[in-house]
Amino acid sequence: MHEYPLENRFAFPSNDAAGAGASINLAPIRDGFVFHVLGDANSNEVDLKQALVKIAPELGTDLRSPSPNQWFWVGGADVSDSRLAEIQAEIPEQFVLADQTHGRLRMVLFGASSRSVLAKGTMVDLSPEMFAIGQSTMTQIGHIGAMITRTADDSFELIVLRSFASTLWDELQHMAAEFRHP
Amino acid sequence: MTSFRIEGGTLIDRSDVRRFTFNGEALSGIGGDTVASALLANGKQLVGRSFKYHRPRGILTAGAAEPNALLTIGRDGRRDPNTRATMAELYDGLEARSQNCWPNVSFDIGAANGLLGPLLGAGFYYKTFMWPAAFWEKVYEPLIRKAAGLGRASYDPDPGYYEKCWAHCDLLVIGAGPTGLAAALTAGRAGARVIIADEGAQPGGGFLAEGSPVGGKPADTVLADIIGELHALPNVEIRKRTTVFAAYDDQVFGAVERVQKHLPENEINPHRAMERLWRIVARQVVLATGAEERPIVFGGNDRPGVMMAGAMRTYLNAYGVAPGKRVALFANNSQAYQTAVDLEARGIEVAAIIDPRTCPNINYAGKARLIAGAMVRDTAGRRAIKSITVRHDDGSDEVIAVDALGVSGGYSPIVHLACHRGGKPVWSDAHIGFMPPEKTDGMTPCGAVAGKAGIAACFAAGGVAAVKALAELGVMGEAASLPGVEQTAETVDHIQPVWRVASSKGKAFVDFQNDVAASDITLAMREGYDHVELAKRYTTNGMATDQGKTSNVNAIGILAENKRVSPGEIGTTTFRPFYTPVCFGALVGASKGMDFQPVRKSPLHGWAERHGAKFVETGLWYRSSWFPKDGETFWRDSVDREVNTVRTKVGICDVSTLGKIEVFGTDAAEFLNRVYCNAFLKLPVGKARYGIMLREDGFVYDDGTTSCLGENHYFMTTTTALAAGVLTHLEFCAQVLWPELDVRLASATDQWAQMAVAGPRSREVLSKIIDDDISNEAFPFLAAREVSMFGGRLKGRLFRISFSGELAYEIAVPAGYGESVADAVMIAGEEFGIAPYGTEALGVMRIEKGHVTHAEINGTVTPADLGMGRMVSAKKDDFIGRVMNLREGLVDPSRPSLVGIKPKSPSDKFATGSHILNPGDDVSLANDQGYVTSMCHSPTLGHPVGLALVKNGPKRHGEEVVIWNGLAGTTVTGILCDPAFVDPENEKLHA
Amino acid sequence: MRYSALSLLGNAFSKNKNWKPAWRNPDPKPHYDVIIIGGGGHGLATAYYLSKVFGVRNVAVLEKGYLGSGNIGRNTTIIRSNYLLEGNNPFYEFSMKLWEGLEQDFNFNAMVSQRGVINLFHSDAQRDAYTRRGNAMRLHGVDAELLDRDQLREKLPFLDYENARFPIMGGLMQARGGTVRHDAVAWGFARGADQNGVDIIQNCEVTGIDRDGNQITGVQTTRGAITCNKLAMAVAGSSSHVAKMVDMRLPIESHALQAFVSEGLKPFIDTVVTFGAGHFYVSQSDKGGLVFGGDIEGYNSYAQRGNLACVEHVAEAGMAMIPALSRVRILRSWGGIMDMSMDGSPIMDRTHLGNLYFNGGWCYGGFKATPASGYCFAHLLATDTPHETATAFRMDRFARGYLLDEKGVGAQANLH
Amino acid sequence: MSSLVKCPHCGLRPREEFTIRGEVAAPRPSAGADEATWFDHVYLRDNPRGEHREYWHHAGGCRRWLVLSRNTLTHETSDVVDASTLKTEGAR
Repeated sequence: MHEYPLENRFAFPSNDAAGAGASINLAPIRDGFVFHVLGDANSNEVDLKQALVKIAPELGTDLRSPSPNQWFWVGGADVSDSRLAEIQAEIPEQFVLADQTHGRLRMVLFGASSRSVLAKGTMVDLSPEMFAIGQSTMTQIGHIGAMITRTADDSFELIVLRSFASTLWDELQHMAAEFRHP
Repeated sequence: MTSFRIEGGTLIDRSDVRRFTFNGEALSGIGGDTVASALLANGKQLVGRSFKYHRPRGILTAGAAEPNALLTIGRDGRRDPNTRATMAELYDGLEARSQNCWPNVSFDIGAANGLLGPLLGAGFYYKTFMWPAAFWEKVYEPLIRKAAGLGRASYDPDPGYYEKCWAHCDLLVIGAGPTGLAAALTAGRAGARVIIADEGAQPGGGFLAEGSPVGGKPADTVLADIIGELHALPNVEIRKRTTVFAAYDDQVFGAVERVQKHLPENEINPHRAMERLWRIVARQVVLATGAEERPIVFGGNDRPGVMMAGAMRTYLNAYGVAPGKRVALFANNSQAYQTAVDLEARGIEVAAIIDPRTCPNINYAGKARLIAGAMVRDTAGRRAIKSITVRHDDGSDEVIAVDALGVSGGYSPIVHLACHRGGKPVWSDAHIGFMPPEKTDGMTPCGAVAGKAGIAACFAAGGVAAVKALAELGVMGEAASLPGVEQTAETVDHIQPVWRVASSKGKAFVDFQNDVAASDITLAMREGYDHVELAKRYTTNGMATDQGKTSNVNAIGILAENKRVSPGEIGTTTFRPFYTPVCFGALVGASKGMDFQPVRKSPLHGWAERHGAKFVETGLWYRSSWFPKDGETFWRDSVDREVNTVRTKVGICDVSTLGKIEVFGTDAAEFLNRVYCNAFLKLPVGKARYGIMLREDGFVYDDGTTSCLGENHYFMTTTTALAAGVLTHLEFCAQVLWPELDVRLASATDQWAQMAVAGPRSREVLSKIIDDDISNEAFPFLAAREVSMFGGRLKGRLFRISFSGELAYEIAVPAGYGESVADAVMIAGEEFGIAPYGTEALGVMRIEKGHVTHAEINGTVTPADLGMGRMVSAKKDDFIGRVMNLREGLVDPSRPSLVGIKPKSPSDKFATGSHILNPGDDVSLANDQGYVTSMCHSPTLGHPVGLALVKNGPKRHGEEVVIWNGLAGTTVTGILCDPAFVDPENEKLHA
Repeated sequence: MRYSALSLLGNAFSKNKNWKPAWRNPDPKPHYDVIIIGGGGHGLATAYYLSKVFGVRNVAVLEKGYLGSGNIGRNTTIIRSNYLLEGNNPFYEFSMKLWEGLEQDFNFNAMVSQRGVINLFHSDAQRDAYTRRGNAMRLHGVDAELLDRDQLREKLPFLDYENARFPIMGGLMQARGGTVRHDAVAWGFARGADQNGVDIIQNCEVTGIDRDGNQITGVQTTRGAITCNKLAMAVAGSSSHVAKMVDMRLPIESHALQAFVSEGLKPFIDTVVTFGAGHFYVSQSDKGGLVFGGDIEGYNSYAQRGNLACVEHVAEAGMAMIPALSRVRILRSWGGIMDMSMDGSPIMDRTHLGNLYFNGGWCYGGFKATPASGYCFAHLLATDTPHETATAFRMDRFARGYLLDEKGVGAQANLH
Repeated sequence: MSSLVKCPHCGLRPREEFTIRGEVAAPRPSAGADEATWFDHVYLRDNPRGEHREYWHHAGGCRRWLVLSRNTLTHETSDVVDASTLKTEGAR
């Protein structure tokens, strides 16, 4: 059989992050998984977390809920097809799990100006007292839908549909430019 | 410096000399100047010409209300027409030009219109220019259009960068004068999130124009202390150069910040916005917008050198500019006397104060001669004022030589933002002005906009208002106070309304920019246009770029006087956004040019690029439309080759943009059965089915295939165009119509790279990379399941479906692997002559096969119209669209229905969008038989083929018709036929 | 008083003091043959043609505000007859023909300016749809031309051809389309109707409709009760509200549409242009302002105002079409209320109450229809049969399934 | 609320994130209902001047269908609920 090279190509352009100490940085998250968990009408996050801890303790329980009874389960580990199939088989009946690792890409925007940059796109009030660390929400950044999660003081993870990823990347670079070239 | 620049000036920095040109003349000003203050400092009183009569005009105000001094500033893509000189900050190298005058502002031919004044009264154009009929467009209108308009807009693209932002606050303070600053200070000290916005270059408002000490300290020192404290508060944001231009529902305010408009080109940071649109979400608002001083309507009141009394103070105290050397004042209120005090303090002669009140109650102790009970009835001077004529109370006239006249007719609260959401302002006889509406939810008008006067009273009011607003938010605050200022009992300024000077000689203007005189308003009334809105529309009063800021209340006063009623009974016209004009650039932000809409890229975009694809915009997507090879110069060359390749060998096409939806849940089958008009309940695992979705009104919405991948798991594909729409529709069905069903929908469009591999050799190609058995027996037409690929290295989903009509598959793999898999297919297919094909070839093949797309599914067709009437289940008792699909008009046998169409002579061409007529019929809409929905050249058959919706079409196969294209001037004889031009028996499909 | 160059000159000499009111300001009489509710464009045009063409002169037009205070005074002034469907096209062409002779007919210069209307297209599918439409127009004898990119570039060199996100491929032009000074249309019809004896009664709001079984007997108003033989509704925007007085529900939702004008500019664009890749259309008024608009707000509204999101949306589309708009300043926005019907086309019919007649559902296309709407409604009122160009505007077409859906978006009002 | 909507799941959000469908019409008729009942459901609207209930879809957020109780004259919203509660709670 012919040896076909297989490569998981990345949808973001190469990273042109600013130097250390810059007030704004944008970095893609290359590794890991995004699983879309869909629960039935009676499902809840506590049950889901318990189940995930049991089934896949190695993957963590980092959950972001875009909608009632739905979660994006994300993590930094790479999960094989067979491992995914095992998890899908073991997850309690009230949940189903769809792989979105390729469909939804993650990046991190961080630095002192991160809120000012995001305010150019989203109406959501991201001020520290209104949007706590760990909180996440689906919103629109300009014309593009994205999920914003606050991961640290001045650090926000963005999850975006793959097809929009390069456009959002470019737009964020434009929005951040004034802080890189003051 | 010129002789009009005097000492002082809170806003200017004399060490910073700035050069600029005005109509080509080199002049200089200083940092902090507006163009208006710099022009005045240079002795330039005549700066523009009016709209209709081209009368010479000067600078009337020192702010946003300026109706006269409109200049074109900058050049090429940075040219700003109609810029108010009173708001434009002077920068080094600024170029300003007068508008609406030819050959120049001092000598303007258009001024001849003034001689025709009586002919050009209000509404004259409605009464003439009607004969002969054709002359309006050909003669009159071009002349009028050429004469009308003010500045000339550039056709060059603007090199500036713009952006938009959201902002949130507990308290938005609009206006940073004494009132607003007190409110911001109060709320800031209480810990609330505060945004205070002001249109000026610096915050301060009334402080900046104040010539007298405040609480024993100079006004600018007091101001500096306040600003210093506000800057130190981390919860307070001061936005200068920021105009809050509109109030929208739910406490959303539009504001525009002129971030870099005050900078010369070489200092503009290209990464920073020129202007920035703010969308401010405020929990509470303090409206501290102040009041606009009103002109008085008297003969010759538009002559350069006539200026608002308050503006004179601003030029004196903020810019160190003298409005003249011998000044008179014409005022009906006591506040205006402060101008005389300040002028005299700077050693400028005040020749006279003309006050229509017979016993003005004032405590003015200056040197100027006070003429009580008198009016100014006329002015003289060719290009600027030389003298005024005063009519005394005994009826005698006196001419007084002056080179400037300050006017004050009272104060109009700037209530715009309080009225944008529908509130009507309320007339106050005490204030002689329209006050903010009584009900302004979440907004507290205070200070001058609420009728207060003077720094002390306004500052106190601002603090009180902020305390009240904070209380609404459950925050305690204490009103800020000015050190050393004692609250005195409020004194009421008795203003005597003067809507027009009855003894006026010559034209007395109400709306300066639109040249509306008092006589025009009276004429409108006489002709029946007596409602304030009709008067506005008939005379154009208040419709100029200043939106009547200085003219509307006077017009209302004149209407009221004529009708002998209170101005309150006349009412105002509607206050509408925007408070001051906002440029497109700011409202558009970065969404321009290529960034107008986001680009969506398929996971195979890079692969297609490497194969030289030409892309086409499809919604937000770019899709590969054809793949030219060397030597192919015309798109058809490539498309024909691609079609032939697929029909005889094998091709690969990117179909990743199709909508893909994972449908889960124990009721998923029941759900699908209800949203499709055909049956889905018994679709077995491992099978795909073509489905038609109707709207509830019975017409076809979308089509696609849905595959059963497992118990309670389906995979739906939709058309590219309706991917978002179908998901939204399904969510409506699942959440609203049938929330009791367990169905869960996940959009999976972006997860999968999907490619069609089509052609007689497609199975052989795929067999090389797919581990499973995909023989016809093991994987027949409409099979659909997960497969192992590349020796177990990758899993994909394989569907045996065909849009082209050939033996074909669609293979879906995780998007990141899309390019690798497409490359692998190309390698595997090399020995069979594989080629990539694009949407054009796909389109040709589907027409040849008689498959429909949204060219046919245009929202007005039923399944029966498309020849798929039998798919509509008669057994299911409920599905979306079932009942409305049965309406008389939807089952009418004469409805246009799908047919194939081809030219009688194979060499004849025809176009999509051509209509179908019966041979011999007259060309008329009544004889219209239908139209061509799609057509292409069929490389398979060697002639054009098309699809059409034709009345009774399916019964007319073989009939000759006329394919009529009146737009192109062509008619072709066509033959109606079966829409399946290729393989009508579906043998290839099942091979 | 007839308007002419001579009357203008004569009055100029007498300092314009002898002009007479353009219309009377009568008190309502107790009874009229026909009462028209709504003193906007359509109501006034109906009264004008009733009195002029059909000889029905005992007519009152009841207007709750000032005459022309509805959509006739807040639209973007465009006239065109570039319709696709057989039920629409002849009607709008009839309207266009009436526009072409209107000013001489009612002796009032409404500045009918046939400067051309161009609809841009940006894809093969749009071009095909415009080809179909243009050919439908041609079939009915209406002028239509399909312009390619080069022809377009000659007419409108400042559009964004090169760098547009959705490149412009061409346009469908109707040269006879154009603009009309909107207020003047109301005033011209009002003055004409008044001269024929019609009573135009302003500040007279209808508060109730009196009926005797299935027969309308008259109306209650803020200026008293008035009886009539026939009652006609021409209150687009508020149709559902008035219909509710006789317990009628309609296939209509009311939606707000914003319109905009820029600061006055020297001649910038000399035709009407409609963008095909976003919601934007523009023309330039004789006064110099760019008059433009976009899409409705999307939610039901009776408030004549819109929101910022829609403003931005319109501005974005505008600049995508004409990049040079960047520094053009928008002066004012305003709003009107549209009768959005469930198939995007108007309704003009006798109702189930035999002497109540309905005219509405004009969506945002009512202005261009004003003269034909008035003429055809007058025809219906006077003869009880629909005018030959307005036979498709029946009320029962929704129930029977004979929709007039130009866009093909179905029974959702805000999509039309 | 016509500038901002308080989504019960996501909080205060701008108009731009929503797609609006229109009036909450008479409930979807049962399968056996006659054509007239269906016609009423699909085509006829109360379209009141005042309090009104309508469907908004939070397309740019949680993708839930909401029912707004909103005043068409003042644009004030008095209530926002997830649309699924209409049926589950038997409202209207």
